[in-house]
Amino acid sequence: MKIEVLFFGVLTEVSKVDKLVIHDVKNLEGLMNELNIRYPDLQKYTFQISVNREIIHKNKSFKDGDEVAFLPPFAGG
Amino acid sequence: MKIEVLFFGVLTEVSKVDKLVIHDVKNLEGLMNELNIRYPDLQKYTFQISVNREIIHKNKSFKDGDEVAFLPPFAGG
Amino acid sequence: MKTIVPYLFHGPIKPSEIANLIEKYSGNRDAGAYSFFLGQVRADRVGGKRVREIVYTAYEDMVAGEAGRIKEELFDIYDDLIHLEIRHSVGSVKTGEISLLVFAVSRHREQAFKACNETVEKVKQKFPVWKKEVYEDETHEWKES
Amino acid sequence: MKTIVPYLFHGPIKPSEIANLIEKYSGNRDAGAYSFFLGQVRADRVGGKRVREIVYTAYEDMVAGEAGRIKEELFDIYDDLIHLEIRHSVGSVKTGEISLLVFAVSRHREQAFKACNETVEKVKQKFPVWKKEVYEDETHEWKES
Repeated sequence: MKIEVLFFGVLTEVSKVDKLVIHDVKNLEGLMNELNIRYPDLQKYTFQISVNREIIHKNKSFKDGDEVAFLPPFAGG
Repeated sequence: MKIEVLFFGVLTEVSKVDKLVIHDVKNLEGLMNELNIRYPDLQKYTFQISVNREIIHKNKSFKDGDEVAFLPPFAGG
Repeated sequence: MKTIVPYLFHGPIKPSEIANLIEKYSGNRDAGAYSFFLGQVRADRVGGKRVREIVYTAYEDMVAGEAGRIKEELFDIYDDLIHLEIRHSVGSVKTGEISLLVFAVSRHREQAFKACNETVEKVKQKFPVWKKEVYEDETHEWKES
Repeated sequence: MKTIVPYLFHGPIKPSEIANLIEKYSGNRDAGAYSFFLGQVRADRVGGKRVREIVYTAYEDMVAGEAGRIKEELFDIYDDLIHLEIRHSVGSVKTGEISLLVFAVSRHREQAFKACNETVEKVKQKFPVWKKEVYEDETHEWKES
């Protein structure tokens, strides 16, 4: 099982990439553990998380091919 | 002494003219008496009156060269 | 387009003039927000008759005074306002053509919106302008706002 | 101007496109009111540095969904609404250039105003778009709305 992880805005300066493919994480909690190891600075930022373009507010199990995105506060206009 | 009288909107269909010069009326009351004789239909309409482009709400004495206008409800836009 | 007083123009307002206005004011790099309102003549049906055009007349000298007062009032209230433009047609404007343009420019969006909105309301209340709706059968009717 | 999703466009929004929009919708003779909002990049000073441009990025697939939802909501509320257009820039937009256009058409003015105003607020809240302010000295900062 693999998921796609997307970073936007200022978070791309933390991750140094726009997109990441991650294998074998079961849920959001697992993904956060993994990312906090890779990018300890991530915790300094404010962001929301979407799964398949819907913002989620609690832990969530992933299925193969899910698209998870890290969204800093929106700044359109 | 003479004053200019202007008609606008639907009132031009009552007066049949846009502009009228009237001599020797002292004040608004005198003018209204004069116009009600000339145009008896005038009383059927709603309008405001301006003197020198300021709307007035009560009787007013005229001075030579005053511009008196009869203004149906505004309908801009 | 012939100017009568700075706020009144003969015939319909053209879309290209609107683009010109934006180009003109976008030179101002402090401007952050533009709010536009355009009023267009609708092909309404009135008692089975269809509107063909509206013929506007105005008390031109009085319009200038009222427009000046509206602008003064709004620049007093909205300190963020950079520019306020009011253009109204006189003469014939056909259905599908524009007869009123209000354009407000400010640094931030809130005041551009409010100034534009309030100006449109004030123009409708205070501009000594009259409209004669002309129908396809050549009859007409004087309308209130 | 390349379309990415129907709501996102590369680079600044041109004044001529605004005139095109008006010409396109004035074909609709039921339309009586147009309300436009345009957002422009200001040459703000931030701590002694002057803004040169804003570089916008967007979560493109998500924008399409959010824009669709905004339109659905507003057409539900405003039954007089005829058309609602939302255009946002992605990529570089320099000071004095336009990055956001909202355009509402309705029969009467009240709903055009309200729909335009509310759409601008919703775009700012809901569009997954980010802006990087780039200063004249080449440094940059990510801004919140």
